[in-house]
Amino acid sequence: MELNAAIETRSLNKRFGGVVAADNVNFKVLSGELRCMIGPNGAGKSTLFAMLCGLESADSGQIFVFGQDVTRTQAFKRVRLGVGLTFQTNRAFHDLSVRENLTIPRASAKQENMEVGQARLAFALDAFGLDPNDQTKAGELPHNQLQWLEMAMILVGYPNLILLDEPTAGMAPEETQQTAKVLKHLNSTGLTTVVVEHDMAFVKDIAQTVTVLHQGQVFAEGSVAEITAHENVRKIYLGRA
Amino acid sequence: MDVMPLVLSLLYQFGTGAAFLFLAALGLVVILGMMNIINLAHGELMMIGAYTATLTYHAGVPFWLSVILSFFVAAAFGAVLELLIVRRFYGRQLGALVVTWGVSLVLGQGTLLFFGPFLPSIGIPGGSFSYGDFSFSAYWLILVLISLLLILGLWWLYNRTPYGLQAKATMQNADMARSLGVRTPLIYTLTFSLGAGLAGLSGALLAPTVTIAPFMGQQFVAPAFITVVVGGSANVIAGAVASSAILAAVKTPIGMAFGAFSGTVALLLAALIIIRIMPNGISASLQKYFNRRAGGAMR
Amino acid sequence: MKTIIGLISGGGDIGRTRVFWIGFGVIVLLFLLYPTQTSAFRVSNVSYYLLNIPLGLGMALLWGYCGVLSFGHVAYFGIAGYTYGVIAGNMTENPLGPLAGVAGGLLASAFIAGIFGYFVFYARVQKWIIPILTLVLTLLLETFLGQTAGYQWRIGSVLLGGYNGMTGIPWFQLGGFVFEGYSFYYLCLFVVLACYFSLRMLVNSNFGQVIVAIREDEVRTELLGYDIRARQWVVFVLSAMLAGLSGLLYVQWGNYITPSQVGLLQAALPVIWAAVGGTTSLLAVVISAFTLNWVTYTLSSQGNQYAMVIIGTLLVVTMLFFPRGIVVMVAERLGRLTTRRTAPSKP
Amino acid sequence: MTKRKDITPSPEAETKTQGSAAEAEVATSTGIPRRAFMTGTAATVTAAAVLPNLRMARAAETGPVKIGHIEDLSGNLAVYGVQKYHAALLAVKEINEGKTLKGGPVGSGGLGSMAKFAAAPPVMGNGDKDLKYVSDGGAMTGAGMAFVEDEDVLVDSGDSGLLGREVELIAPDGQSNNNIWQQLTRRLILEDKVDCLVAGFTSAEREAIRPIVDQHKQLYIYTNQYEGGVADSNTFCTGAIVEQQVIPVVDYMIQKFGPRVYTIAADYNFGQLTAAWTKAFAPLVGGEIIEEEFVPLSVSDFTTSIARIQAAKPDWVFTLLVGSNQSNYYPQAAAAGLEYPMASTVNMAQGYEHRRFAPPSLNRMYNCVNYIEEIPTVRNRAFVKRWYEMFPDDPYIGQMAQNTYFSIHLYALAARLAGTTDQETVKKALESGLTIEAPEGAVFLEPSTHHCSHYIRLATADANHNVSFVREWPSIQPWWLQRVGVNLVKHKEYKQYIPDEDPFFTMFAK
Repeated sequence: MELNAAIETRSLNKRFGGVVAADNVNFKVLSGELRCMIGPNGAGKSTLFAMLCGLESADSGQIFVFGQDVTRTQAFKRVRLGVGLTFQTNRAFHDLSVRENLTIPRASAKQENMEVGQARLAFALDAFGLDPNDQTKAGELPHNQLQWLEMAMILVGYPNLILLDEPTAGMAPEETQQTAKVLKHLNSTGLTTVVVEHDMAFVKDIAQTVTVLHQGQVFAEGSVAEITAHENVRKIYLGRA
Repeated sequence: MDVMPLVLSLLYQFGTGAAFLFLAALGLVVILGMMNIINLAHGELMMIGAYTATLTYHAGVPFWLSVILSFFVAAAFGAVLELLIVRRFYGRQLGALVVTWGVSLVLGQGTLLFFGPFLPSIGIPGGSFSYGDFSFSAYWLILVLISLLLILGLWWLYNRTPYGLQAKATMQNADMARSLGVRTPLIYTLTFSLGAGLAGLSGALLAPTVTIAPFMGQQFVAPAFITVVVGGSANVIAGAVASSAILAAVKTPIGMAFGAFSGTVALLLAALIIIRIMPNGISASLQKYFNRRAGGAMR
Repeated sequence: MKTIIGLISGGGDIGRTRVFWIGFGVIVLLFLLYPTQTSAFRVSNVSYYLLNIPLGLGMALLWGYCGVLSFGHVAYFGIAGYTYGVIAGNMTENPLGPLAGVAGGLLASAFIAGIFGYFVFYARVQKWIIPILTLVLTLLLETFLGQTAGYQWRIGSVLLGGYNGMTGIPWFQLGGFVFEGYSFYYLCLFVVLACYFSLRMLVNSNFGQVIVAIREDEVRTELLGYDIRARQWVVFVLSAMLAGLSGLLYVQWGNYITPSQVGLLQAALPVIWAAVGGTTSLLAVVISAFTLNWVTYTLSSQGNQYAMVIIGTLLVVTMLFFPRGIVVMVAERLGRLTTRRTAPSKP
Repeated sequence: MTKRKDITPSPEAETKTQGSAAEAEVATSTGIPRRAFMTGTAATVTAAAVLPNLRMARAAETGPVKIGHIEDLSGNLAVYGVQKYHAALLAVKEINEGKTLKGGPVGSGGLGSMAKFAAAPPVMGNGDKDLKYVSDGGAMTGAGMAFVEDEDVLVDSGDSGLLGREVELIAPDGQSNNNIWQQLTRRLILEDKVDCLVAGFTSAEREAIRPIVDQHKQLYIYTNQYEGGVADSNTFCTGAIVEQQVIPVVDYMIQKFGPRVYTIAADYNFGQLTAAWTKAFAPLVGGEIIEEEFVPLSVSDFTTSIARIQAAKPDWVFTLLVGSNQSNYYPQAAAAGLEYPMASTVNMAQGYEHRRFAPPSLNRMYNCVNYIEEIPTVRNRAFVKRWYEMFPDDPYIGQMAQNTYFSIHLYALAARLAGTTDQETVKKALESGLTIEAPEGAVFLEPSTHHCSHYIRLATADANHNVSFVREWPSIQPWWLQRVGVNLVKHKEYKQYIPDEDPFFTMFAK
């Protein structure tokens, strides 16, 4: 195992009933990388995320986060290693105020990242136009702000690694661009970022490396150019997108 | 004492114990297991069944006919309950729990005020037969048989009939089912009404063995919930069958050796431990086990 | 001091305006003066309404703020009551006996709740199963206590008493001062106010915000790095101790407890108080617990057979038309009226 | 109340009370710290009670005589409570109509009891000379009732109401809930200030209210049959107790069916204690308890118990089952073909199971009772007739209903004897050796223990649930409390004795 891997999985398997969600997945993201993950619906992207952060347990295989074997570690302990995750469907606390949404994560913030973390948070809040003292209910925010709020929430914990499940879903083009800008900036400060995305324009905009999942397997991996050129990828995925 | 009669007696006790749990849980299997409604008025639905059977029986209706009648009366009551109250609590499990508790208070005390503290009992039909030192009630054997038939019937209903398939689809994803043209409100009403009817049916079936009183339902509530919860919702019917069998298997020998109280305690402790080990119930664990075996075979 | 005031008047409960606090003060004053205006019998009755409030508050904290419904919190009520009876009953010659009984009762309910909570929360049992499991626990306790009628069930010089219950439980005393009659009333009032203010501070603290977050979305909260199991466990134990506190006051009030105190009917009461008042507000539950106890007590001491029908109907109506609780929804309506009226005067 | 040591009264507490010797007595013997009793009300009541000129002190001797009556009119125990309530109504109506049951301070035995007597006197001595021995003369000894049965025992009292005052019954509903029992007791004592409290079905209810009764020195009559042992200066127990019911039936059953007894009992005080009595007594008459099983009150499925009984093969089964859940034992046992004879002290005469359950569930059931509606005596038939004239729709008149009925008449008798309703004086009158002619027969209130002798009958039900009587004991004394040395006339006490305190319960056990 290389020391600078932020995430590494070895032979990860997971089945739901008769459906194979992860089939011998070996997946690695280096520290500081900005990785995109694509694949058709049901390819196993969300399941992989769920297993990475500990919401689902793997049937077999191992998961390492920053060099530590976390295969049997509880989800909240993985978060304390510096992992943040947003969900495919927005899960900010809709009935609580923006202010509360942004104060609740504070007590579990990873203190050694405080300096850089504060800077990242300040940048994101500013770029997203979120006021940390806003008393309006999160559920009353427009959709894009709600998405941004959830991203800001995980930044309050000063993470080293963020996993974003379709962060731009439902956003207007200019909002997507703004998101891309923020993600690229955060990554430039050394924040390892993994994004699941359908929007190929967005992927092309931000990604250095792209992983393609298909039927629970890592189907292909490479630069944006390589992947877009890949014959089979076009067939299974891009052709339909 | 010969061993054979003792073994037979234990088997008989096991069968009746399991049948009791299964019958107590029968309506709840549908309402809690499938619809996810925590129905604390379950006992009162059984009480309605038992009251219907008792009143019609004493009015001269043959026993088995009065049992069937009580299914329909309880089902009709269930439909009304669903339309008026339960309907507004889908997806709000704890709300449903509290509101059904309120319903059960009103039904219990209301029955007391209306019918008084007791109804005359129904004599247990069927005679008894003996083997060795032990004698057995024929009626309980009939109940075991009926339980088996009901299991088969439920399985058939939910796997082989259009209603069953539509109901399964609705419970799993109501929006999707609606978009496929299923009339989901009707399905909800029908399913709740079926659950209520089954509760009434088991209330009527158990009526000869219990005192017919307004609060008679309370004695079934705890066993029913334990059976369904231990069974789990991955496959409710199989789960309820497995859990009533396991719980009866724990209760019978301990109760025989140390008395009824120890048997009850053993049952409750077994339930707690099973839930600690298998938070999603026996059926989920069984399913997982079979999946893993199936997965192993495929590889 | 400022932080304490800030915590008390934070956004975790209804009632934050000056008018509210003045009204609150007036009501507390009325309660303080009440014994001078009425008979010992009435004062004893009001003590009873008051002593149930901590149990309701525990239910509000656990259910309303943390989203975990326990249908068997009376188990901890009973455990504390019985433990107090055993300890204080064995130490009648020692003036510290009742104090030891109180400590023992609270510890016992915390201990049992701790073990049970460990089983439930650390197994990540599905949320809807918890009410059923707690109900099973309290029924188990009732069955156990009910069969302790035999004389082998003697702890020291105190008989558990089975279904007949435990009798002759001593009053609470501090030093040489015995709390009974009027002084017991003031003890109850003090305990209720202390519980209410401490809980208001708790729900406005960071811990309180996190438990609300757990209620809103367990997974999201866990993925913000919080061990939700530990926090749910802490809240569970805390609310069990509140229930225990009510149990302690109860046995001191009537000098008596029976297994039916942990039975099915009693188990439902705190849930009803919380649901009718509105689970998401401590004050609402205080009000509804007091009022409902008053109503049922008055109905029942007139020998009214319809008490249960009335309570049941009230519960159904509340759940149908006031899903967030009568007191909470009325308070919101009032709040809207007052803000509308005061809004123009603000710049 | 259990054995407790008490706190020595502190001096400042002493000064607070208005010097009441009686109160110190209460405190030292109840075990509740004495300061506990010093509410203002308690102190005044006690002070009034010990004043010599109490008739003057009590200005309230006008207006109606208030009898407080708590029974369960709803909830699980309503089937018994409603009967008792009706009994109280009937008794109060009769008192107000100037009627009373015969009786008075005539001592044990009453108007008559079953006796053996010589039909003709023996001749003393040989001829008329030597009086040293009794001759073999006289006729065979006969047995029979030593009195001519009266047409009715209800006679004119010569009083209008009670002491010229009307009797008022205040009867709230206990709702089968012990908390409510406590509330109602406080209300009746403190708000309504009743002159006499008649209340209680289960022992749990009695034990719930007894501390309150003692705190306020309220005259209290408990009319239920129960496990025995209450020695309380304020409490009078008019129901039959274990030594009056269990011992006769166990004796009879062992002689008739054999020595091997299986006890199945409700798992609470009553069941536990009655089982303990059975266990202690059976060896004395050659019996043996082969197994004891205690069943929680919530259990209603008896399959396992039935199998255990079959495995144990007893000669007869002693069923001490209580409550509606446990009544299911009888039909279940009958359906399972269990044909052992059964004995009990609680069924039929209380909850009329032989009328409620389809025959032959209670076939071969032997029940030892002090009253059952089917008693064929003239006085009982008259009582039953009076009852159904007033309550034509009632299903049954139970044992406890009869107890409540005669207890209220007994109270009236005592109050007339005392000439006042002052509670302390009436208590003393009740301790004067009163007999009352109840529908069951003569009942004697034994002064030293505050319990009653009863006319005990062994009733049995056949396959069609017809009741017949197989044996009668015209007067069985409550003797156990005397055995352990209770004398409430001389020494005030406020506790319940338990079998543990008497070696009797282990003496003969093997």
